Amino acid sequence: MNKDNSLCVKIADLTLNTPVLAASGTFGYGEEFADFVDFAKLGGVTVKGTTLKPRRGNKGVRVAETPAGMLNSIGLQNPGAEYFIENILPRIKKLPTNIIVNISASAADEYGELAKILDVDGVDALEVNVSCPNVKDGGIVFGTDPKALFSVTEAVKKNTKKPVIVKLSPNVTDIKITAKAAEDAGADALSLINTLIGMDIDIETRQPILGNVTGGLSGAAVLPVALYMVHEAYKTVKIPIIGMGGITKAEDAAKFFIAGARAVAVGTANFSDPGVTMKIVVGLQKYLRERNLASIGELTGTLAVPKEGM
Amino acid sequence: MNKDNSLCVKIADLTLNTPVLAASGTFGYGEEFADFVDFAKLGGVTVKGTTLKPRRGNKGVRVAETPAGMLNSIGLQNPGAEYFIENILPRIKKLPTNIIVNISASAADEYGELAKILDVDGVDALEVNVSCPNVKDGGIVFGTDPKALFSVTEAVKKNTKKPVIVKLSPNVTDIKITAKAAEDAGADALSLINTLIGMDIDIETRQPILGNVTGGLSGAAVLPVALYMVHEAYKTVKIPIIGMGGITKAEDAAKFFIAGARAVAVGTANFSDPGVTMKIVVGLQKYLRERNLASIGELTGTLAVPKEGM
Amino acid sequence: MPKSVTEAEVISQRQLAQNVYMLTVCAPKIAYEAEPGMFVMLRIADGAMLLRRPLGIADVDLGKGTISIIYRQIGGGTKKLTALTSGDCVNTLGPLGSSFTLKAVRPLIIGGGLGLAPLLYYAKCVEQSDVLMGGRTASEMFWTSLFKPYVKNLYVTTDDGTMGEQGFAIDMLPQILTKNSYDCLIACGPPTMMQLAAKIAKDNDLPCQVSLERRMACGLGACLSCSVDMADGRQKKVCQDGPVFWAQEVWA
Amino acid sequence: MPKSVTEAEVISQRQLAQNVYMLTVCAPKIAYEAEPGMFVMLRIADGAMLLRRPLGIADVDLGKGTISIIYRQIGGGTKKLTALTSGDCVNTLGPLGSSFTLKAVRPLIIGGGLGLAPLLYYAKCVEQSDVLMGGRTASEMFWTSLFKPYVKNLYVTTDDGTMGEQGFAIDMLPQILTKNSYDCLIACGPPTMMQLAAKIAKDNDLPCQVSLERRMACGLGACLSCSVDMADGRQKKVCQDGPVFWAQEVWA
Ligand SMILES: Cc1cc2nc3c(=O)[nH]c(=O)nc-3n(C[C@H](O)[C@H](O)[C@H](O)COP(=O)(O)OP(=O)(O)OC[C@H]3O[C@@H](n4cnc5c(N)ncnc54)[C@H](O)[C@@H]3O)c2cc1C
Ligand SMILES: Cc1cc2nc3c(=O)[nH]c(=O)nc-3n(C[C@H](O)[C@H](O)[C@H](O)COP(=O)(O)OP(=O)(O)OC[C@H]3O[C@@H](n4cnc5c(N)ncnc54)[C@H](O)[C@@H]3O)c2cc1C
Ligand SMILES: Cc1cc2nc3c(=O)[nH]c(=O)nc-3n(C[C@H](O)[C@H](O)[C@H](O)COP(=O)(O)O)c2cc1C
Ligand SMILES: Cc1cc2nc3c(=O)[nH]c(=O)nc-3n(C[C@H](O)[C@H](O)[C@H](O)COP(=O)(O)O)c2cc1C
Ligand code: FES
Ligand code: FES
Repeated sequence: MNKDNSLCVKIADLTLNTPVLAASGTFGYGEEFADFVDFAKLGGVTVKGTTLKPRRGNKGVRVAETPAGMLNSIGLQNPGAEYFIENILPRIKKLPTNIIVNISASAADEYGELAKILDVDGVDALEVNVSCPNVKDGGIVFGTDPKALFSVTEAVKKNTKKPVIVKLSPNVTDIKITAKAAEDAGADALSLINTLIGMDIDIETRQPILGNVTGGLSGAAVLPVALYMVHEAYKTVKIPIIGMGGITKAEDAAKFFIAGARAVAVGTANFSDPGVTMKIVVGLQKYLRERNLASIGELTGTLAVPKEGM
Repeated sequence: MNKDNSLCVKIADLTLNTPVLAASGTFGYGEEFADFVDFAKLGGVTVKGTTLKPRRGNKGVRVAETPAGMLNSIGLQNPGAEYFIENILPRIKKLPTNIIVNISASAADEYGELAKILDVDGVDALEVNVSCPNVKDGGIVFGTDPKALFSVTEAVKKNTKKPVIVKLSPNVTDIKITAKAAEDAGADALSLINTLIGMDIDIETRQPILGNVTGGLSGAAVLPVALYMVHEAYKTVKIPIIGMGGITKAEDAAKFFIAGARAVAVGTANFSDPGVTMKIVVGLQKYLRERNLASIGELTGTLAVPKEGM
Repeated sequence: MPKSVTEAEVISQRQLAQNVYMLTVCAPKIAYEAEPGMFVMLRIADGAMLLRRPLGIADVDLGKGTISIIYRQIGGGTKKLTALTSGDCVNTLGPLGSSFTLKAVRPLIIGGGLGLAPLLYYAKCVEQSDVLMGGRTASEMFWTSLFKPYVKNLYVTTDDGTMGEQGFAIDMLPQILTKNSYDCLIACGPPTMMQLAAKIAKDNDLPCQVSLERRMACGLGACLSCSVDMADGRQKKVCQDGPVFWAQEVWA
Repeated sequence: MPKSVTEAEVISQRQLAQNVYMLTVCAPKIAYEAEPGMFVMLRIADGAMLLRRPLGIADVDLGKGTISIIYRQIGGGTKKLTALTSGDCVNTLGPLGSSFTLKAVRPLIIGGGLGLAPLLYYAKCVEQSDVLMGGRTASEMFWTSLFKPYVKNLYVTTDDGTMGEQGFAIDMLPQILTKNSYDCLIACGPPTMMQLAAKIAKDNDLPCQVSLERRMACGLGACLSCSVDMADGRQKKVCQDGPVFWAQEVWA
């Protein structure tokens, strides 16, 4: 562990060595990045969306590049919770970082069941994905309907002793409503944003580029939207927020802290640079040092809004 | 006018020489681009959002660059409808293109009043902006609440003989609902998308970059979202759709037609290249020619979704 | 003033000081129309950045059809500009905006930092000007040799006293106004400097022009990014009504 | 196989044919670990494009610590790659993926188009291979001189008959298999060609390896962009489990 403690933060009962997490679906199970990261400097690895039963994901092309972003329609391909616990968790729980399991289901009680199964040693927290735009039953309805979101969160909370992070969808009219619903239902933290829904078209074949027609937009292109929503959520709830969406460098991460994030997660940027999380960690340490801030917590929510602002 | 008629389309009673419009707020009153465009090749100029009374717009910094996009918080600065009719319209109505007036108000009857005032010679259509994210009373509530949207559209329709285009906000959970509300209320066409809400932060001062804190995100970054929403709207309504959001070249425009647009509008790209609309016109003609399509209408809504798709 | 947009060939780029460069491009149409005080907007790295960057016209060579700009590498866009070398092309839009008055017979030019760039072309266009320039330190005052051929008297201040008088240019202004008689003050530089200059000009009954800066998107008067409030409450556009304004329009 | 990411200096870039280039970069760590069949992912224009582009390793010079790739300019990313010249740096991630078997004693290599690129390095690594290559026309068959130093027999087909036999490479395959005796078929090229090659190999009781392509985001097995269904229904990742697979794994 780096001796510099300035980046240490707590999310509920979870202690993060640094507030820089790897976002679900972009970092595999962590191991894939072993050649590029020092896990002790990573706040945690959020593993790929895990479901009760194994899932094959979507057919056809699954990723497309867009200006400063990308679309994905992986569709929650994963080997299922049991396989994960038996074959993957035993290996990765030895990594000197937190393992956060991102879970998806198609009904509140299924979420509960998943939470119970995953309430095992080695899992440090659950991230409830109520917002996967890429599968029909991937929870997007839970992510946009505050009542459904409430019951999903409640079901998960009831079935686990782990900290529960609820991951919000940006595809809503008012993020404050879903943020509040998750908090009211007992969520220990929020994470946002998941991907925006988008699509791309091949003008030669006139077919969608993605096999699943639509996909989730991520990457630098969405940063302004993510930052806005994190700030909205911060003004609405008291629980800690994990901010993400388009972070590619320490300066981007700093913006999320200022907007109200307690920690951040990096997704798409890992594809451009597999060591980017480490650079962000170093960059944040430098940022704090240069401004005489003792800890990253001092940055959270310090946006100085001029009086005339909203 | 170019002899090639392949690009001529109709939006309600409006005949467009080409299906390429200039988007509101990015093209002034048209005149500003006189050195760069042949108006006869432009489907129309959508003028800056116009209100009943003059408005000063927002204070402080009004634009910020983002990855492949920009944020703006102009805030509907405009001289008011009367000034427009007396001092600007007489000049621009002589341009050999359609003049579409983008209108904003803070109540349904105010929209109606505006529509009535603007029901004058030289105005070829009204675009009802129910989605300006940059002013408190800029209609964003009308853009996200289907009932309010219905009554605004109705009020405008009652007070004008001009074609009424309702401009939808992308900041909604389900664009199909607002699209349907506008159609049900009698809209002659839809245009979408307006800007996504976003923000940016100066990490030195920890202040928002924009004077108004938040702004509207536009440019290439948002194209995948816009394309998706246009396609959703196309599947939902029968009235013609004007697609926009991030179009920078003919290939982008072609995607919108395939997704279901009858015409397109170009906004932010005019800043990078003031002649971009003309290049798009030429590019579309070429695209049609190379594929032996007699008219752009043959492209609209021809997305070939593989059977397994949504 | 017909505006145009061209892929301008880079004739030369040379470093004038740390982080300051002079870029000369071939753009005859713009060169023909350009008046001192106007600016161009350059597209960065062939569109890698969405917004063009506004930069004052620092020189025009009518015969060669070239224009020059002098800029400071301050952020990502200007950083990318430094990579341009002769033979490259840079998409250039202009000339834009309003110009300094050429009716002045004996103007005093006052400038600070990169504000001196458009003033250089102005100095070249008028017969008998003096210039008062301020900078932080001697190494930044490459400006003196640029202005020397065009001006009668050259007054220099530096914050650290390594060249000319120590202090701010504005501090020297009253004194210079008593030494010679001018019919106009032409200012471009930091906002406070311009505002103080305007005040001193007013106190001395001298007409004064200033050149304002705002973030810009279109540069054509279309987007209202660059709105500025005038003293009488009206709103003007820096890109179209400015950048050059009469000081009394801006500050009462 | 430790993977690494380095700012690799471009040693040379040379055009081999219309739109086809060979790029050699210095990346010793990658060169040391690379096995034939593996690939690298290049970051385009210093991150101007979000996704890296996967490209097969076409040659390795252990002594110099360089790797070479051969690519076709097909879209925006490869277009930007053509701008690289010696002295530039290109961010390179690798080596990635699985490799062709080096246990074969007398393999027949079959390739088409840019599929020949990784096969070139394979040919260099095995003692006694033959190669059967197909292309559209003679001018695209610069490959012959590249392979000649490394292979025993070289069979060529072109669609238009301007070099070698007229027709598709795959049409010649059965005939070549009767002429010599091979212990393995190694294929890389258009999917249909590989699938047909696999079928013919099976009919001839020859083991066969193929190299698959999928759109990739991470190249590390993390994102599941490159999922491919195996004959038995399992799902594998082209970037990690492949790109090289035994043909019978892929097609029953
Ligand atoms: C009319 C006018 C004339 C100018 N003339 C000169 C000149 O002759 N020499 C010179 O060095 N600089 C000049 N500037 C300032 C110059 O435009 C900025 O320094 C430059 O845009 C910064 O770009 P960047 O990408 O390097 O910096 P960044 O900070 O990375 O730019 C970020 C964004 O802010 C905008 N921006 C930042 N600063 C300014 C600014 N001061 N004015 C307008 N937009 C800004 C940029 O357009 C961009 O969108 C002028 C500005 C204006 C408005
Ligand atoms: C393992 C592997 C090895 C390869 N080796 C070679 C090689 O040695 N030589 C060579 O010329 N080409 C090779 N390719 C194909 C090469 O990656 C694509 O031609 C290239 O990515 C196209 O990029 P572009 O920007 O020019 O095209 P664009 O079409 O503009 O690319 C758009 C997007 O599609 C993706 N993409 C497009 N085609 C492919 C493809 N076939 N595979 C994966 N992603 C694709 C790109 O990554 C990008 O995200 C290989 C591909 C894979 C998967
Ligand atoms: C390829 C890919 C797969 C993803 N899979 C998941 C997932 O399984 N579960 C989930 O909650 N989010 C998933 N996401 C969303 C990311 O975790 C993250 O919320 C989003 O991409 C925004 O962050 P970014 O812009 O840094 O990537 C995925 C994103 C990508 C790009
Ligand atoms: C500077 C600016 C000002 C705008 N002003 C308006 C406006 O007054 N009324 C309106 O309906 N839309 C306005 N818009 C939105 C555009 O018309 C358009 O819907 C949006 O920018 C998406 O298209 P684009 O990505 O091509 O710019 C504005 C956009 C920009 C960038
Ligand atoms: S920059 Fe667009 S109006 Fe001035
Ligand atoms: S490309 Fe990411 S798993 Fe293969």
